[in-house]
Amino acid sequence: MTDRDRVVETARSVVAEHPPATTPQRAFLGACFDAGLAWVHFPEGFGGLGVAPGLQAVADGILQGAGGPNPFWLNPMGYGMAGPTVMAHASRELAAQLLRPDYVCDEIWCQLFSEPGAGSDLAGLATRAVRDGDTWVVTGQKVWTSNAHKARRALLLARTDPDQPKHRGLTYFVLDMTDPGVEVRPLRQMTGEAEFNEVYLREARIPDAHRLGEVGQGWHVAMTTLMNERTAIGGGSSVRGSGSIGTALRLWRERPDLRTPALRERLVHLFARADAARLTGDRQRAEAGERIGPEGSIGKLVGAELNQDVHEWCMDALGVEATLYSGYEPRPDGSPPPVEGEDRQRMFLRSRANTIEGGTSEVLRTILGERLLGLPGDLRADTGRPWSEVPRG
Amino acid sequence: MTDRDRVVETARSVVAEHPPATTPQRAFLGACFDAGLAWVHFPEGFGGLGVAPGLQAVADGILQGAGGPNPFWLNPMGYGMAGPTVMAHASRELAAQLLRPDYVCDEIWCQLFSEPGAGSDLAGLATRAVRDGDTWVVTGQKVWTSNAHKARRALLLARTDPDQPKHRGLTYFVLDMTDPGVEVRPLRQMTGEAEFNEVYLREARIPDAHRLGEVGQGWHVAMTTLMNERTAIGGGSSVRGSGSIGTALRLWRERPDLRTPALRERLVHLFARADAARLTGDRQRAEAGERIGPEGSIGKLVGAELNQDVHEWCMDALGVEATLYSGYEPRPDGSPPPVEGEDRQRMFLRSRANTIEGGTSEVLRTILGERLLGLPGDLRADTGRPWSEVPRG
Amino acid sequence: MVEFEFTPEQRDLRAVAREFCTERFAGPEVRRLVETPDGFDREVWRRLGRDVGLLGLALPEELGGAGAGLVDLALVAEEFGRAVAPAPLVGTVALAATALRLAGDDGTAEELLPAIAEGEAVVALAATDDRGAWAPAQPTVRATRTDSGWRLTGEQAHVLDGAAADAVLVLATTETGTGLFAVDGAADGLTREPLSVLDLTRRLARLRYADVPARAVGEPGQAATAVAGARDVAAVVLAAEAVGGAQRLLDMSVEYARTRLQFGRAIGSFQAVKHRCADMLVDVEHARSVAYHAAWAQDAGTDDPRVAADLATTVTAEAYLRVAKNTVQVHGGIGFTWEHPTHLYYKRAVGDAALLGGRAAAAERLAAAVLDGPALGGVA
Amino acid sequence: MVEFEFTPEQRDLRAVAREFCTERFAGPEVRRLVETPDGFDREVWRRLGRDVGLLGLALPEELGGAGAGLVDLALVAEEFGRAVAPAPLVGTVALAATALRLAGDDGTAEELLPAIAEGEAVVALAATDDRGAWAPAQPTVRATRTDSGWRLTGEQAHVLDGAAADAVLVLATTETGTGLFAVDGAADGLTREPLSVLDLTRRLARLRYADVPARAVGEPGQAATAVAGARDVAAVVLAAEAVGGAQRLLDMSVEYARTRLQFGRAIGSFQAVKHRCADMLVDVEHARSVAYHAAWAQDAGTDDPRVAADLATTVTAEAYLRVAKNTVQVHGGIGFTWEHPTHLYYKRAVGDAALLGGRAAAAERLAAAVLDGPALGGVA
Repeated sequence: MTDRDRVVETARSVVAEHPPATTPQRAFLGACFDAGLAWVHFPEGFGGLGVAPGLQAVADGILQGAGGPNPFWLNPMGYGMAGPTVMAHASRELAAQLLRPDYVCDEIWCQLFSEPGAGSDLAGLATRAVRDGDTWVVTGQKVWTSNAHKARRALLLARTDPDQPKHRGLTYFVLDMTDPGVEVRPLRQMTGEAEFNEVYLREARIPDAHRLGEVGQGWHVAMTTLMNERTAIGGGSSVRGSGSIGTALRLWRERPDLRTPALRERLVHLFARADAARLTGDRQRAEAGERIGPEGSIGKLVGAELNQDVHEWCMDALGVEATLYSGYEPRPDGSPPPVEGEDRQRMFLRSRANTIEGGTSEVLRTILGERLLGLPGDLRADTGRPWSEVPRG
Repeated sequence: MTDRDRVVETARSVVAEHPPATTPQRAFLGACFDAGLAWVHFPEGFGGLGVAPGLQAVADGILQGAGGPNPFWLNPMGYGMAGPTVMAHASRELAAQLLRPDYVCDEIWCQLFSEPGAGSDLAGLATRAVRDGDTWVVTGQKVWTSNAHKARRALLLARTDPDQPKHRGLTYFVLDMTDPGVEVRPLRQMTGEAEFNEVYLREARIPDAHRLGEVGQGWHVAMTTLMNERTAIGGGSSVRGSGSIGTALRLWRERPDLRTPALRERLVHLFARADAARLTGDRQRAEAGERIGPEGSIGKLVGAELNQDVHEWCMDALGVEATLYSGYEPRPDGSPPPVEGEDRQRMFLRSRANTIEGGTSEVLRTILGERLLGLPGDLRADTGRPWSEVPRG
Repeated sequence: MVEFEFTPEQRDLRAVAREFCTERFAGPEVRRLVETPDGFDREVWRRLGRDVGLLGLALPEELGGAGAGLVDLALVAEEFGRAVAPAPLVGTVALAATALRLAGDDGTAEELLPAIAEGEAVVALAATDDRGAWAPAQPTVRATRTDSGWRLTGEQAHVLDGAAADAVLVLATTETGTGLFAVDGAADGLTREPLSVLDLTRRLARLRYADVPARAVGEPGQAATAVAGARDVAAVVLAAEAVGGAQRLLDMSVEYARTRLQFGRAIGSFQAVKHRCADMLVDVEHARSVAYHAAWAQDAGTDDPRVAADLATTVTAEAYLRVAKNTVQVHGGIGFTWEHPTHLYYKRAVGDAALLGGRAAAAERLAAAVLDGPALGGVA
Repeated sequence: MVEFEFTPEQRDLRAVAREFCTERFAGPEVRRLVETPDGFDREVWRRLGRDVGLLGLALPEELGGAGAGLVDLALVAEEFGRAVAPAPLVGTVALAATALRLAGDDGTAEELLPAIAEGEAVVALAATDDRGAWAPAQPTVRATRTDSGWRLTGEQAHVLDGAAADAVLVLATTETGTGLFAVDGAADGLTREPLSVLDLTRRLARLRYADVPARAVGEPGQAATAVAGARDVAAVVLAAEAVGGAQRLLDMSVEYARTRLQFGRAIGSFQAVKHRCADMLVDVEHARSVAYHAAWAQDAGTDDPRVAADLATTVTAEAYLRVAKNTVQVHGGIGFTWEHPTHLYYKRAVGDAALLGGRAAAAERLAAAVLDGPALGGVA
């Protein structure tokens, strides 16, 4: 029996024994995990079957095709980033403890990387972790944290040695968000709602057993997480006309009264760009297998700028209606008010962050230039200098 | 009598005594020079009247309004750049010797600044000038020289001390282009013709008396020349619809068969940009008087990119006709073949150089960012190091 | 009047306006005002009119104004724009006052214009249809003459300052054509629904007229001219506001790029940021030139005023939008937050681009003038 | 056939094509060829057909071809494009051979296609009108049936490879509609005027027919289909050539940016240059995706072939132009010289954008398909 057959058979029997329609979500996900369909390339007993990562799509096709939930949407940081990072860098005991609650969504995860003083320059972060026997004491401020208010656990990158050059003094931890030293504050954005949080850490404590990787190896561990993030953001869809361009195409179809030759001309070129981006994602996946390397940054870069251009087109098309807004007051859970149809003005405002979040377009262009094209690095003010001596602000 | 009245009266009497229609060009220009109307702000006896530079436009209005020649078009480097540089930095004797032949176009000038290895980084140039008693011996290669094949004299920037940091080891000279050590080769460009030259200097000799400014002060002197160049290039016209946008507007008017809504939309936005640039030039002149500082770089930057966009529009409008060309074979004088109407394909190809010549758009954006906005400089690999130790290639 | 040369008096005027805006429209105050129902402060508005005298600048002296021109008003507007000041400058001073001035009705003008100049009256020009389209050929409000005077029935959307206005100047259809009518803000039968707007610094309302008593303003034939003239003035005011706003964003971006350190150096030392700021500078300079030019074109006839106004709208709207987008990008995440002022400017730029028919319509009129008609002065 | 997955045979084919182009279309050779009257080398063309077997790739085996698909031809075209090879690939192999294949005339096909595959016959498809417009509804050449067979009269402009062709396939008007006719290149009454072209690697000619003897090819009803099908194939070939050309320009730019020093450092270490190269990479990658997709769409039906072809034209034309412009800018002055290869690619990109109706027409057809019609598969 091939690995593929094994995945297919396993998925079919999970679906047969736990019909998604009648099985509670948690029970269904638990059955998937126990059957090794959570992350199929993980070892058996850790939610996997030890097969190629490309077969995850086969499993998902069957599970979600039968109506099963999508764990990425339920717990994006937990499924997409924490899982692979924990598997790669945690001890077996810690992985055994964390992976199942992650996958079945008992524990929502968030990521504590960015700081007010460390945006593009993530490795320059200042949150300090100081060892105190078998625990670490963490103090600092994190920002741009999605789901922090719902999260039980966090992926945390902190500085353990300020006297090393910046990349070398970092260590990676799993933080318990219920620790009394953790305070989460919503961060209201220009759309009105609070999708992100600020997280203040005041002597939060982490057992050394919850460290991932060696002390000082945090940057290396973080790269596992970030590569998964950019691929997830930029991966795009292989369905023509999905995503933001679909929003524009629907507006064009639904509102003949708004059409002008100039809008038509712009829209067909936006469509061409979107379709070229979509096909590029397909081609990259066909050429590289499921794991996309730095070339995945192309999709993130293009997707972000395309989203912005598409939503600008929608606003121009809406004309005077573009001046209306569904409301800036965030609801108690931080989410926007419900509207009929598509809230294009809000999507438009929201798209402004696309070229900043998950790697600014400037950083991505540098990655493309240096890692894919082999162009030389910029002159640097910080290389080789102890982090504590590099100017910050 | 005000200075303005004096300029007006002088110009009127030159025109009355030497009617441009019947006076040979050389004689007319000679009369202008002797009357102090060549560069009105120069001292008397040197082609000027010692009045404000803004009054040159008053003189030119009368002289050229009466049909007199435009010395800037006849000898651009000589009139626009050499004159002011010579006046500012040459000895009185040398100035007295050079200015009149310059203005009356007995002596055409060219500029020997750029080199194959020194483009954006002009101050990195490698042409060496070595002192030999009362003369300098110059060896090196220059490039992008307009009119070198017609020029009697050149503005030359050469390195006299390789052990100084690059800006400090340069000296500025006036070179006699008939020196046997000077070889001029036409440089064919993508349009087919050879508008520029390469100039090879092999132990060309220059008397020390033809040095402008002190030894090692060449960069400072060159700034006089370059500021005049960028202002001249970017100054633009204050006539609506002149320049490249006029070429596009004429095409639109003359060829109704080519019109489409998409071309119309693009053209009106190009027109708006061109008119905004034109008005910005007018406003800068009104605010700053005739001397425009680094803000003149705005006009050069915008004009170059606008030219390219306008000529692309023309090519798109021409459709299949854009695939034709009036010929790549240069005529003996290096100029293109004559065509009926406007040679838009050639203008299109030629515009490709606009964002390179006279300061690349990259350099200009850096000037705007640093000199006008006060942003900090880039990290540098060459500051403070002897020129001879800075990597080149 | 030499184009682009301000008189010393105009420079003083700018200083007065800037000082007032700095004091009264500081960032925290603007953020407070945008969360209030009216969106502006009546008392501040009164002070602007009565004490500082900025609201009647462009009105004739005999009607309580200063008799100055649009260049002066544009200078004030630029300072308002710099502060992204929430106040009915465009709706009342530019649109309503101009329409009143041009409507050919001395009585109404004498009644309302001095009150506008004093900051006592907020007046809206309701010249949209029921979907918000500007200056419709067929207004969706109908005016009927009854024994007790004119009565209005119908609906209008996207009326600038329509909810707060003490009086509304309504473009309505009559049996003999289109006319302007004055309605009291508290009139019976008038309901005003504030719209939920993207740009909280400019409030829009939907007005419903159910047999509302109204007074005819001027001759019917004048209405279209008055509304078009009001738009031309408002286009200049909007353009000047955009210049001030864009300049302020550029200043903020440069300051941030100079002081924000990443990778051990100021981010403004990176070419990606520096060149972005250079592009913003070009946009601001172009915007300034066309906005001032449009003001001078109306005051001094240096150009066809309508062409100059449409040019100003086309160039400034795009420049403001682009500068605002670049400002968010230069600031990174912080520029996306509610607490940071950038979003107020960004939304202002987005909203302005759709006002008075919008920038697409301005570009279309410009195209008609430059490309379709006989050659413009100087245009080959 | 999984989209975007090349077989080992296809990889070998690419290697063969690249080796041939590297050997036969090196820079100095291309510069020599573009200054010759025909613009290409007959002997090299024969070798391509007879010895290397690249010209009959997409033709049926029974007609001397390899029976492979458009994906294979696209791979070869990409390598031709990388070398900016001056050769009648588009005119003869893509346009004329496809039209012959689709015209429904076995006799003519059996006569000409094997000769095309062998590199013996250069055939042009003359499907323009007398102003160069592609595939006119009313062709400007008239075909008349006489006792001694068909005769052609009229004129066509911008015929690709029209001057060098051994035979010309002419789109002409007949009494019963539009038809295709084969004309011998040396026929009496045919005059061929080479046009002075911008892109010297693709030659265009004006053909004048004065009572020229011709042979009807296929049924009149088939002509439009044959020409449209030829265009779809040629669009893919042009797109693939653009991919190769753009990739070569990017490679050159990166190499130059890595090695050219200014200010004591490689210019590619500056963000302005580095980010420009990154944008070029995006353009190349997008171009590659749509070009391959268009080939697969025709071979494997992964998409509507015409939509895929128009998408490919729209995206690759713009990408190639932009990459070429950026290449000049990265190289600075040297990239503007005649001696440097960049201008050959730049002019190729400019010329391609106007061929076969041009990129504007492709975008228009794409808009009609995506925006005007019923929703495309997957398009909401």
